[in-house]
Amino acid sequence: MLLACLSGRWRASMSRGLVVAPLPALGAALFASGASLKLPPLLLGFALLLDTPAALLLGAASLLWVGAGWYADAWLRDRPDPGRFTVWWLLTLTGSIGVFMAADLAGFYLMFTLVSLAAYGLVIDGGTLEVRRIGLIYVAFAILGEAFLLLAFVMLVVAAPGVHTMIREAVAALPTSPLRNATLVLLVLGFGVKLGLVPLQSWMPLTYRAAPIPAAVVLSGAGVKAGVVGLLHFLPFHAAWPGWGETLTTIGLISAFYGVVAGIAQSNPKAVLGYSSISQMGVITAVLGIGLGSGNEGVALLVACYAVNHTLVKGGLFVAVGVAQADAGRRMWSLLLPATVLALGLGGLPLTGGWLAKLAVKPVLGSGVVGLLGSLSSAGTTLLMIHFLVRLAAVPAACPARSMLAVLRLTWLGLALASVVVPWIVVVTLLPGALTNAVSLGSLAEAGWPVLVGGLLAAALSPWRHRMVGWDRADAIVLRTTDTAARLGCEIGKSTEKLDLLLRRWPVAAILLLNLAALLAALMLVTG
Amino acid sequence: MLTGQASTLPETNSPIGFLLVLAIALPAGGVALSLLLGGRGAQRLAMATMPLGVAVALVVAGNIWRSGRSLTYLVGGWHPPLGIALRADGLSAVMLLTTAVVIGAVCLYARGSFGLPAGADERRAPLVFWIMLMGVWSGLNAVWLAGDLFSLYVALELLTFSAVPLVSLDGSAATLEAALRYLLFALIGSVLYLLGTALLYGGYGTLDLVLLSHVIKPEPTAFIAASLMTAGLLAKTALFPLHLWLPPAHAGAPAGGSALLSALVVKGSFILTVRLWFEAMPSLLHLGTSQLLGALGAAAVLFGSVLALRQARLKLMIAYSTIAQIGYLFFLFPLASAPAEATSMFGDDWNGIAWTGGMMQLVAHATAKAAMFMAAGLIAEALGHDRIAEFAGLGRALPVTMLAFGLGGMSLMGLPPSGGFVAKAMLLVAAMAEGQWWWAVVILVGGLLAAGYMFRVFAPALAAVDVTMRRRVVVPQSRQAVVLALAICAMLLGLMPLRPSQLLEVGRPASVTALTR
Amino acid sequence: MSDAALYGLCSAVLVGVGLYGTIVQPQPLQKILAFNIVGSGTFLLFGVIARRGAAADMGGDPVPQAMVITGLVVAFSATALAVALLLRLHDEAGRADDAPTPPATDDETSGC
Amino acid sequence: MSVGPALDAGLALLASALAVWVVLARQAFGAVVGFVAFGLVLSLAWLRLGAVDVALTEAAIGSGVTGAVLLAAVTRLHCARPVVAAARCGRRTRAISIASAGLVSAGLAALVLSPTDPAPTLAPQAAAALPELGVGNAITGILLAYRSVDTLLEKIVLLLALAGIWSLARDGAWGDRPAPPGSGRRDGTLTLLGQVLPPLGIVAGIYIVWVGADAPGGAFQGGAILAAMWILALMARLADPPVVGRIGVRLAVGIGPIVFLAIGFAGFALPGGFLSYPAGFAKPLIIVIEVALTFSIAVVLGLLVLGPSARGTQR
Repeated sequence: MLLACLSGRWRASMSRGLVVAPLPALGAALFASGASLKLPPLLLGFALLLDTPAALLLGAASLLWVGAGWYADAWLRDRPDPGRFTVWWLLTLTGSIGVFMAADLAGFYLMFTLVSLAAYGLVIDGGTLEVRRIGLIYVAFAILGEAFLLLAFVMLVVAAPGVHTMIREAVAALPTSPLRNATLVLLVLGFGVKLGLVPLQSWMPLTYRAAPIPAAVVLSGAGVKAGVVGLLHFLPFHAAWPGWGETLTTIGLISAFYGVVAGIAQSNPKAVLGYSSISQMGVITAVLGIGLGSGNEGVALLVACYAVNHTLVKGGLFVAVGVAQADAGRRMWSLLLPATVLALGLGGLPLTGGWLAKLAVKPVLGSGVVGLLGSLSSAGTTLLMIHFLVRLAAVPAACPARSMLAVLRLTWLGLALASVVVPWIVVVTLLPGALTNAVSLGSLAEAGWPVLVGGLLAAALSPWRHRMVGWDRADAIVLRTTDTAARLGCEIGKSTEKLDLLLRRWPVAAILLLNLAALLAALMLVTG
Repeated sequence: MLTGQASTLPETNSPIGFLLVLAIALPAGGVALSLLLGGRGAQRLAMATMPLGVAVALVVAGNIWRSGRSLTYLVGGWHPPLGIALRADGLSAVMLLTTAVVIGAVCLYARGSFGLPAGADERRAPLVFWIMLMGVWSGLNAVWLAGDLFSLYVALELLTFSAVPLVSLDGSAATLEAALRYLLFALIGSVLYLLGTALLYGGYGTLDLVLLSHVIKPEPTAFIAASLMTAGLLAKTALFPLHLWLPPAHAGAPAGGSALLSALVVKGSFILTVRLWFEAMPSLLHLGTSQLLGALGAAAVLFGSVLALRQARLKLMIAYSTIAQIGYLFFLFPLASAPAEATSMFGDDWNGIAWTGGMMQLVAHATAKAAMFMAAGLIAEALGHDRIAEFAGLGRALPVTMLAFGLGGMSLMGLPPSGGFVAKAMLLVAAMAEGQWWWAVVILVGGLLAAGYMFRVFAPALAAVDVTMRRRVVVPQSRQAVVLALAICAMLLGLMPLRPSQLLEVGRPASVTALTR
Repeated sequence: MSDAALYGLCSAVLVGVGLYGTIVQPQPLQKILAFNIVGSGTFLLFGVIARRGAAADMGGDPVPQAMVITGLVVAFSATALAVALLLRLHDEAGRADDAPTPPATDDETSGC
Repeated sequence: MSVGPALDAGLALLASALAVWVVLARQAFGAVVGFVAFGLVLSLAWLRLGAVDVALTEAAIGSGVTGAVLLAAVTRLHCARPVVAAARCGRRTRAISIASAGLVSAGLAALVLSPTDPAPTLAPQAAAALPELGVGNAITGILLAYRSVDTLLEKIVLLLALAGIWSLARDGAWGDRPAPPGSGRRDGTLTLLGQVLPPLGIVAGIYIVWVGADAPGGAFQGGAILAAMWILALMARLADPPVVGRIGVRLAVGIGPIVFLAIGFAGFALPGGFLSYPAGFAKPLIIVIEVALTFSIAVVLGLLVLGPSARGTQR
């Protein structure tokens, strides 16, 4: 399947291929979902494997890629240099699709790198200085995550028999590894960067704000899920890890609330969506943490359902921003109405995909403190989404070509539809039990109250909204920190240069040469 | 056995051992004949020697791989210690192949810069370039194959004498000074090495690597000899802090020459260091010495990378990156010599993995760096300068070259699926498994810094600019293709990491394996 | 003290003196001279070792002696190449002197 | 043998003192003169160490030809004003340098004073194999048979050094004559020397090669003496430097190594393989190689002294 993707990648040297390229992956997701599919090892020693949760994620992601590809195709038509964007797009696509299917460590790492680093090319397409600076921040975070993961993978390999290791075998050997704790910390850190978990979240809103909309669509919807699938595949759910689970849950919940609180202070709808992603990924992490704490392997499927919804909704909402920017406000209702459904769905509005998603994870969260906090986060999400809708309505519009507008609308409506329908299909086929329980009045009410609370809060807070905007300075702090870091780096560089000038003076180097010999001899005389 | 007296080994010539002689003598004869024929003859000779040399390397490597046994050839039928044996183990085979591939690529590439049109008079730079190319080749092959420390001394000098004129080929004051500095520092290195050789002969009566390994004892003679030789070799390898000569020399040479110097020449003295410690005197490689060599390597990685980040000129950046990449090689010493108690925790052949990883790093760096220097040469030809800040739009002007440069850079950064990734991953794994995590941290940070300096080139080169770049010269596609092919070699290494490791295991020093048991 | 030990000490002195010269001599020509002194000391060490190995009616072990002959030729080639480089460098730098801008700082000799 | 130890001590002291003089001399010219003297003292030391072959080589190459190169350089550098005001090292650097170099010396001295006993030697083995070759001089046997690879590689080193020096010619002068050695003035003494010495020297050089198979002497020593004679003649302006681009010169340069290699390759036909000699023909072959090598060595050494081609030296 990956090969099909790759060949699709080459065929699609024109941007028109953007729509077609993810289709094989979508096919793979449809036909292989529900059952594991193991391909024989290819020549690289790479192996592919698609289990159900990954298949769900893959399906949703490829659906989004199709839609976004259509969008990007139209968007690229009036751009001066479409080829470059297309290449980055296809590279990111390959990574994004591949990461769900890679079964061995090297393959996974390759795909993860691809989806993280190739996305840089998408982010900086705007080309202004500010955007490039943000692109740098993105890359810095991405590479930091890569480094954590690489170390973690190395530890996994060390602990597992043989050098070329399947992810499953490596994870199975993890509980007995002497490096277990370090490995787990590094895994969480590495994937945490991708998921935007607090305190590694800063890149996310900045990047989404700066990236062109098609790029933001795929990054927020599909790209981030590389982190989800990473946690799903790499955390050892086959055993119970109480301490670890609680820690992870705490981190997740902090992220969930941080995203809300910081998000409502944003005025740019794309940034609001970025913070919302932080919040949503926090919820997913919290659920995974509970699963990890109790050794519940079933949690993977539930999280996947949740993530499917997020993929489509978040992608859809970014398209909505695009539509709002493009449309001069004449037919706002066709935008705002579905957008409202989608946005509130994210908060768990009954009968939407988001409601189903919340249903799926509800039993895991339970009814204790964590459950309450989960519901509160739903309320928060609703609040944030209402804020988003307000900001969306206020987006100033440009005047693009008519054809593009049409494509945009179609993409938008298609994704909106998909985000409602797909979760239903998924839940009906995979979790019928959850559904029958859910369609009772009580549970409807239970799911509904956070939405209501969120709505009320939004209404209550609306008079102060203007003052809240700009309250959160996190991104400014990040920018300032990067400046400081750059200055510090500059200083280090300068002093290294000075050292180099010193070391490259003849007498210094010659003296060092002789003393190196003396030191070696002395070491041997002492220890030998 | 008499104390300190080496007896002969029951060695016989391998059936295709004569190929080892050819590997050295073909390019050596090329040097003599090139000088004789002159003009276009030198170039034709190089072009004719190239496929022969590649074939010899292939047959030798193939034979070693299939039979799983090292090759030996006793020159003139004389047994060591009186005579000299040429020996090819898996490491030699890998190095022979790498040398052949890189030199082949440089030959094809250099036809563009040093090719003479038919009927043209002999000119200085082309003749010297082709002669020195043959010289480098024969010197390297002699280093990979010779089994005698004094022959190795002559081989190293051969290498230096062919490398220095390459540096100052353009005859400007700056490159002349770089060449002079390189020559003088390398000479001090040689003389220290020679001192050590004298001491070893005085102590043990042989300079044959294998015989020496049987009789050497941990005693002051061996200690002082080893440290003098090591210091001398490190000076020639330009390991931090002995790198004073490398940046101006490697940046000043013509692109093809820089590729040879950076990719291959510095590796000659490195491999000799490895053979010295792991083969001739494994009993001397203790914790202190191996950690010291590793620490110098780590310092080189950090220092070279930071400086590479700060260079304004592309060739200097690549030169500093060479300093950093050489540093990685020295992780071999602490990681492939870990004592048994350190490796037992995870029960695997971690020393062997580090050994393979180190050698993979060497090969990956050789191919990637040669490709990068040649790509930089093409860029400089096309633009008339190599100032990184003025690279805007280069990706559009020279897409194939930039692709090659990028693939090479991926290997330096250690991104999958490059050869550099496999090498660094193996070193990382070994470092973690042996509990020497500090090397792992350096490897990672080095990778980040490498990403930084590669990014500095690519950010402007790939930036969308409206002005189309003004090119001074149109670079022919064929030369770009050669560079790309070499960069793809660096990639392919990553795609089949198992193969070279099997080859490398043939004749691997017993010390590497023995320590793990 | 045997002649071997005496010349052995002499070789150690030559090596040390020569190394000192290569470090501190600012002029390349004198660096080359100092290098030759180190080389002579090294060769003398071979000679001492050869002398100690005198056997089979030979005044010394011929193997190190043969190595010295090879080494001397290599050292001479090195000297000739280094001197030629130095002379050409002087030519080039002398030319640059005539130009209005001063030559690039020559950190070969810019001292300690 | 009461004179012996005193002589040895004197030579060792003299050599050390000259070395110190060379290193500390402020004037390059004095240093070079000191170095030539140092080389002559060392040749005597080599004689005392029982290494006649080395003594010959040291006198011819280590002192003679090297001295010629250095003197020529000093003359030329003396005319040119120093490019850079050479900063001398500070006192601290000197102290550290003395300490570092002293460490190396101390290590060597310690080893020299505690030799391995019995000292390892290959002399018996070298002697035992000589009859097979038919040559009487063990050093010739080592250089051209046992360790012939070294010699071969070293020939290539010479060629590379020559090509390297030639590469320093200016593009316009490529293939032309090198500048003649010496000050350029016609000097009565030099002319006389140039007329008298070369015939003697050439005879001596050829003799040294001829006896080299059995008695001390050989290709390098002979070649170096021949080269010295040639240079002397050039200095006296009795001959012109050759046009190095000419095929004849190239042939003279390359013939030695090529004959050596060719005979080496012919060895593949024999059981011993590369660079082995057929029984009974070892000595003639070795002499053929020696003669070819001597010729090439003389030419190459001479050309190395002459340096790169220079423009405007043609008459």
